Amino acid sequence: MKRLINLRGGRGLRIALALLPFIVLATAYIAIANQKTEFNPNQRLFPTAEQMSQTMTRMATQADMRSGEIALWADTRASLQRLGIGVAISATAALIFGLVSGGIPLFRAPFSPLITVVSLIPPMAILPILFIVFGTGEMAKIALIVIGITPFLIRDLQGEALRLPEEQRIKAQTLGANSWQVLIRVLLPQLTPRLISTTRLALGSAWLFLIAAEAIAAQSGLGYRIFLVRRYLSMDVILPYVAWITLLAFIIDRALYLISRKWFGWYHVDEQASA
Amino acid sequence: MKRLINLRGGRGLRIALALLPFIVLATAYIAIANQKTEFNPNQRLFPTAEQMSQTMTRMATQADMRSGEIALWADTRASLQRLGIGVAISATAALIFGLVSGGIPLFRAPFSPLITVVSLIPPMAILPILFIVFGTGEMAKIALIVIGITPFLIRDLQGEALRLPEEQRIKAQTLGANSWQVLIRVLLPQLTPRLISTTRLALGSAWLFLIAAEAIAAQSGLGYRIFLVRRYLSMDVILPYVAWITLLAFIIDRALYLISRKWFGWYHVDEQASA
Amino acid sequence: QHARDDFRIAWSIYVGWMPWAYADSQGVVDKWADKYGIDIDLVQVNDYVESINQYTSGNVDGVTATNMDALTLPAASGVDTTVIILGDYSNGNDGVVLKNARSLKDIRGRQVNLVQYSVSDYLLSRALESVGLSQRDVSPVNTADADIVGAFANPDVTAAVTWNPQLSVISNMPEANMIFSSKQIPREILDLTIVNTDVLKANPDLGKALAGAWYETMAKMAADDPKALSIMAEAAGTDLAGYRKQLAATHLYSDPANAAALMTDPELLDTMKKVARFSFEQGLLGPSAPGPDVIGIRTPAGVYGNRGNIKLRFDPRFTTHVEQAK
Amino acid sequence: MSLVYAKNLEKHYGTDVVLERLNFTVEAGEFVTVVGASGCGKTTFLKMLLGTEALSAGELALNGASIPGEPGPDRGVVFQKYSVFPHLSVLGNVMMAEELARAPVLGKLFGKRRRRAREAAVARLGEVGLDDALDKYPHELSGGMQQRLAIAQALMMRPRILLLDEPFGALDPGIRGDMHELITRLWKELGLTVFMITHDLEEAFSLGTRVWVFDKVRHDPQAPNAYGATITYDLDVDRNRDMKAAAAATLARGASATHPATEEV
Amino acid sequence: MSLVYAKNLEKHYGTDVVLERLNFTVEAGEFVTVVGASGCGKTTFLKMLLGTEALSAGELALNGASIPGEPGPDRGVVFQKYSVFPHLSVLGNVMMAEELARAPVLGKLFGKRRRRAREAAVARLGEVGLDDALDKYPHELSGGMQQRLAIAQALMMRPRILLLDEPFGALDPGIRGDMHELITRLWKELGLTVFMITHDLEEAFSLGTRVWVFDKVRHDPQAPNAYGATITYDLDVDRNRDMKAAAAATLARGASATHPATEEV
Ligand SMILES: Nc1ncnc2c1ncn2[C@@H]1O[C@H](COP(=O)(O)OP(=O)(O)OP(=O)(O)O)[C@@H](O)[C@H]1O
Ligand SMILES: Nc1ncnc2c1ncn2[C@@H]1O[C@H](COP(=O)(O)OP(=O)(O)OP(=O)(O)O)[C@@H](O)[C@H]1O
Ligand SMILES: [Mg+2]
Ligand SMILES: [Mg+2]
Repeated sequence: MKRLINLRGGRGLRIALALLPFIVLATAYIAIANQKTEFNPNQRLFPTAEQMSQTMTRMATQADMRSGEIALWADTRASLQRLGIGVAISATAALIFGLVSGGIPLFRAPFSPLITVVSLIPPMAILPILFIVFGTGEMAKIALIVIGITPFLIRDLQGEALRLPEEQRIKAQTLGANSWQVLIRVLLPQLTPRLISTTRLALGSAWLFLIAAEAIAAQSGLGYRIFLVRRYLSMDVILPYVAWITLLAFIIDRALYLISRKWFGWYHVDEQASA
Repeated sequence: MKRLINLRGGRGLRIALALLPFIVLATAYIAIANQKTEFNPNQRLFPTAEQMSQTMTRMATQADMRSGEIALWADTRASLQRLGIGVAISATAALIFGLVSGGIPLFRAPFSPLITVVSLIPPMAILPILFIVFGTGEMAKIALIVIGITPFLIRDLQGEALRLPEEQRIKAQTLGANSWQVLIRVLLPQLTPRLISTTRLALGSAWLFLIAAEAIAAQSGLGYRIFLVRRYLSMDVILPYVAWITLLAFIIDRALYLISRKWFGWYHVDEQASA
Repeated sequence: QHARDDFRIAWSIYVGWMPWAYADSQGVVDKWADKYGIDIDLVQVNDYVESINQYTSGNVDGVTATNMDALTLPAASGVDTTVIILGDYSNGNDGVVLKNARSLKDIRGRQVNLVQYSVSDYLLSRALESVGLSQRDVSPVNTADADIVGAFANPDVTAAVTWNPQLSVISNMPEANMIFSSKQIPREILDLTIVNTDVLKANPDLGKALAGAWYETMAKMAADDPKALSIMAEAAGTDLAGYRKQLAATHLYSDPANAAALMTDPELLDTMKKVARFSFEQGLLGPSAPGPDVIGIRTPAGVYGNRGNIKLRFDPRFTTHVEQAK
Repeated sequence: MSLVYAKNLEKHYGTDVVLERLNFTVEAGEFVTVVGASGCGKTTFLKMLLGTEALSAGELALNGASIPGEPGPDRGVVFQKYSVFPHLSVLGNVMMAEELARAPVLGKLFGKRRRRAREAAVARLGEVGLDDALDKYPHELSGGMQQRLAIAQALMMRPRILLLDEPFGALDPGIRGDMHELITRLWKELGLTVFMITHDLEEAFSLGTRVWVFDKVRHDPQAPNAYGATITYDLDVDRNRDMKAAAAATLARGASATHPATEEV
Repeated sequence: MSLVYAKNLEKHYGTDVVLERLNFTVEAGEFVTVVGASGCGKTTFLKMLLGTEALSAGELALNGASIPGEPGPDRGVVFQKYSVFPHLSVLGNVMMAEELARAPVLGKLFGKRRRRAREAAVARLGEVGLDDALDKYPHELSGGMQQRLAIAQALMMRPRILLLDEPFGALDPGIRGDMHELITRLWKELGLTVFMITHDLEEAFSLGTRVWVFDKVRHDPQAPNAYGATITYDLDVDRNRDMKAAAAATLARGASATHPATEEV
C-alpha cells in the first residue's frame, strides 16, 4: 500500500470524486426542503426544487406588469451591461497606466505611491460619495466597479512590467528601439495576456461591487432583484438567482481563459494542465 | 540625453515626486472646500479641513451620551474585532484545508472542484441569506468575511502547495517521512508565509465585506457610522472615516509584511527591495 | 411556541421609533423586563427593510414597522403578527420631494427614488391618485432608505419619496420642495411596534414590559425632557433642534388612552382596508393572492378579510394595561 | 544476489517509447554513471529506481524484490535543484531525517534527543565542510554549498543506494573538482551504491566504476518516438579507458542521428 | 584609433570595489573572451560596455568618444537567458530590428515593406539554421535553437560590437560545438568585434583571439571587498598557447585565494 500522499486513483475515480460533493449537497438540500415543506407548506426559507423551477419559469417567460419586460432577462442584460462597461473601462485604463507606470521610471515615481494608497481605500466606504457624484443612474454602478478594480489591475500590470526581464528592454534598445517602441513592442504585447488573467481574478470583485451598487439603488439587475425580493424572504427567487450569477461568472471566466489561450499561447506555456 | 525609459533621477527627486500627487490633491481639495464654504457656509458636501478636524476631535474625545463610549474608538474597536475574528477564522480554515487539499490527491479530487464553484459565488448576493441564517448579530458580519475570503485563501494555498517542487516531497520520503510528516514538516511551514502574504491580499476584500455588512445591520463599527451619517450628508464624518479606514488598512498590511519578513526571511529572498 | 424569558426586538432609525433608543440605553427597558422577570434585547438595524426581514425570518421576536409594511411583509409571509404599540401617525414625516417643480403633476415621467414596495410607495400612490396620475406615469428606482439623501444631492436625481430624518435633509436642498406629505393623509401611516403573535400568547409579559417601557419614555417626551430628547437626537444622528423639528411632523400618542382609542376606532379598520387594497394592486400580497382580502386583519372594531387567515391583529390590551397601572 | 537487477525494462508515455530493453545487474558498491543525449530518458530511468515513475513493462528488482512504487529511506537522492528545504537551516535540513525517524507525530525533536541528533548532524556537516554554516539558510549558500548540504542530508539515514541527477550540472568548474573528491570519499567510506547522471563525459569516467551510455539503437524517421533509448555501451572503467572515444562520439552526435545496430553490449 | 579603449576604469557598488585599474585597447575585429571566477565582475564589465552600468572612475571610450550611458544599436548583445522575446515568433524576433528602424510610430511594418524585411530575416535565419522554424515561438525551441535565434536577432542591424554573456552556458556539450562554429563564422563574415564571457576555458581559447583573465591581485583578508578584480592575464591566443595552463590555475584557485602581485601583464 502506498503512502496517502502518493495515492492518486484512476481517471474514473477522480471524476466520481469530483461529482460527489455536489450530489451530496443537492440531495441533502432537496431532502431538507421537502421535509420542511411537508411540515409547513408555507415555509419560504427552503423552497423545494419544484417551487424554484416554477418561480424561475415564470420569471424567465412572463413579462412584468409594471415594466412589460421579462424579469430574468432584463435583469441579466442590465447587470451584464454594467459589468461589461465597467470592466472594459477598468481594463483599458489599467493597460495604459500599467504600461506607462511600469515602463517609465519618472512616471512611476509619483504615480506608484498614489495608486498604492488609492488601492487601500475600501470602495464600499465611499459608496455614499459615489451616489452624490453620480446619482443613482448607470454611472454610479459603473463607477463603483471602475473605482473598485482599476487600482488593483494597474498595480498588477505595473508589477508584471517590472518583472519582465531587464534583458528584454536592453535587447530592444540594442535593436534600435526608442522609449515609445519599447513600450508598445516589448511591454504592451506582454502585458495584454496578463491583463486578461488579472481581469479574470478581478471579475470576482467586479461582481461584488455590481451587486452592492444594485442592492442599494437600481431599477433592474440581478443584485437589484435579490435585494428587492429579500423582503418577502423569496428564497425561491434568491437561490436560483445566486446560482445563475455563479454560472454567468463561471462562463465569463472560462471564456476569457480560452480566448487568452488561443491568442497568447506563449503566455500559457508554464501553466499546469489543470489551470 | 538618455531615453525616457532609462531616466531614473536621484533619490531626492524620487521622494519629491512621490509626495507631489498627494500635495496637489490636498491643496486642490482645500481650495475647493474653502471656496464652496465661502459661497455657502452651510454646504456639507465639501467640508473644510477645520470642519473635519473639529468633528473628528469631537468624535475622538467626547463620549456618546447614549452609550457613554467615544464614537471613533468604539467604532474602530468593533470593526477591528470583527475583521480580526473573521480573518483569523478564515486563515486557520484555509491553512488546514489548503494543506490537506494540496497535499493529499484523494482529498483534492472531490474538494477542489467544490471550492472552485463556491469561490465563484459572489458573497454579496448571499448577504440577505446570511442575515436570515445568522441574524444581525456579530455572527452574520463575521460569517460574511469568512465566506467571502476563505475560498480564495484555500485555493491560493492549495495552488502554492502544488507549486512546491515535487523534489521536496520525494526528498522527504527518501529521508523516511510518512504522509503526515510530509504535510507538517514540508508543506505546512512553507505554506505559512504564503498564508500571510495571501491574507494581506485578501484583507482588501475582508474590509469590503465588513463595511457592506455593517452598512446594513450593525450598532457600531466604522462602516456603520459612515452609513449612519450619510442620512445627513455629513461628509465631515465620512471623509475622515474613509481616511482612517485606509490608514488602518495600510498599517495592518505593513505589520503583516514586517512580521513575515522577520519570521520567514527565506520566503522573501526573491522579493525586490521595493515590495 | 412555549414560554421563554429572553427576547429580541429590532428597531431602525425613524423619529417615531427613537424612544426605543432612549429606553434601551437608559435602562428603561431593562427595568420593565426585570419587573416581569424576563430579558429583552433591543437590536438596532441600520437598514429598515433588513430589520423587518429579521422579524419575518424569526431571528427577532418583534420589530418597529408601519402598518402597511406590517401587513405586506410579515403578515403576507404568513407570520401571525400582533400590534402592541401604536406609537404615532405620520403627520408630515413622510413626503414626496421634487426638484424644480411647483405642482405634483410635474412628477409625471420622472424617475422617483424610494424604497420600493414600502410605505413610501403607498404615499406615492396616494399622492399620484390625488392628481389623477398612477404608478405607470413614473419610473421607480429602488434606493435604500438612507442612501436617498446622497443620491438626491446629485442633480440628475429629481424626485424622491422618503421619511424622516432623511426627508428633512433632502427637502432643504436647493430647488427641492416637499410637494406632498403624510399631513395630507392623516392617520393612514401608523408607526407601530409589532410582535409575533405566538410568542406573545406564550409570553404575555413581553407585551406588558414593552408597553410599560414605551409609555414611561413617552411621559418624558410629553414633559419635553431635554436630556431624553437629546439622547434620541444623538442616536438619530442629529441634534436637539433637528430632532424637535422632526417631532413636529409626528403625531405622537404619548398618552396611552389616545392610542387605545385609535386602535378601537372603526376608522382604523377602514384605513387598513385601504392599505390592503393598495397593497393588492401593487402585488404586495404575494403573486398568488386572489384579492385584497386574503389576509385577515383584526381590530377591536371587527375583522377585514379572510377570517380563516387572520395574520395581523391590533391588540390594545397592553396599552390599556399601562393606562390602568398609572 | 545482485543489488539491482533489470530485465527487459521499458517505459512508455502514451505511445511514445522512452526506454526499452534495459537489461543489467548492478552489485552493491558499484558507482554507475549514466550519460546520454538530452531527452533520451536518463531522468526517467532514475525515477523508476526512485519509485516515482511506474515501469511500463519488464522487471526491475531491488535486493531480489520488485522495486517499491514510492520513494523510501533505502534510496537517497540528490537533484540538480530543489534538493534541500528552503525553510530549514543547514542544521535543520540535515537533522530532518533523524527527526522524522524518532518523532513520528510532530516530526521534531526536543531536549536531549534533539541534542543528540544535532551532534550527529554537525559531524556529518563537518565531513562535507559546512560546519561554518550551521545556522544559515539555503538561500544564503552558494550553489556548491547547497549541493554539499543536499548530499549530507541524503546520507544521514545511510541509504544503500544514492541516486544523483546531474548533481553538479549548475556548478562552476572549479567547485566541481571539490565535489568530485567529496562524493568519491563518501562513496568509499559508506560503501554506497551510486547511480549518477551527468552531461560531462570527463566526470562520468573519472567518478564511475561503470559508465552507461543511453541511446536509441533503432530509429524510424516517420515515427521518431516509436523506439526508445537503451544502454548502448556498458563500460567497465578500469578495463575500458579506450572506449571513452566511442562514448564521446555517441554523445556528440546526439539522439537525432541513426545508429549502427549495437544491440548487444 | 582603437575601437574600445579603457584607462584606469573602475566600478564600485557603495564601498565594495568590484573592478579596478582596467587598462586596455581593443581593435576592430578582435574576438576577446573573458574568463574569471564567479562574482569577479565579468558581467559588470560587460554591462559597462553595454551602457547599463555607469563607470565609477576612469575612462571607457568607444570609437574615441566616451561610451554612451545606455544601450544602442551599435552594440548587439546575447545573454544566457531572456535574450529573445517570448511573445514573438522566430521570424518576428528577427524582423524586430528592421521594423523598429523603419516604423518609428507603430514599430510594425505592413505590406511591401514587411515582405522585404521578412526576406532579409529569412535569409539570416537560414544562416543560423532556423529556416524550418520561422513561425515557431521561442518556447517551442530547444535551448540551442533559442541562442541561435538570439544571435541572428542581435546581428540584424549589423552592430560593430557583439557582447556575449555566457551565451552557451546552459547548452549541452554536443550542441555547443555547433554554436562555436556558428559564432566563429559570423564573426569572420560580418567583421564583428566580439566580447564573450565564458566559464569554459576550452571555449575561451578555441574561440578568442585574445583571452582575458579577471582576478583580484590585491587582497585584504579583513575587508574582502576593498579591492576589485582586474585583467590579470591578457593572452594573445596564437602567440601564447602555453599560457593556458597559467590561466587554468588562476581559475581553479577561484577568487578566494590571494594572488602574487602581477600588476603588469
Ligand atoms: N511525464 C511525462 N509525460 C510525457 N513525456 C515525458 C514525461 N516525462 C518525460 N517525458 C519525455 O521522456 C523523454 C525522456 O525524458 P527525461 O527527462 O528522462 O530525459 P533526460 O535524459 O533526463 O534528459 P536531460 O538530459 O535533458 O535531463 C523526453 O522526451 C521527455 O519529453
Ligand atoms: N547592482 C549591484 N549592487 C551591488 N553589488 C552588485 C550589483 N551587481 C553585481 N554586484 C556584485 O558585483 C560583483 C560582480 O558581479 P558580476 O555579476 O559582474 O560577476 P560575474 O563575474 O559576472 O559572475 P558570474 O560568473 O557568476 O556571472 C559580485 O560580487 C556581485 O555581488
Ligand atoms: Mg534529466
Ligand atoms: Mg556574470
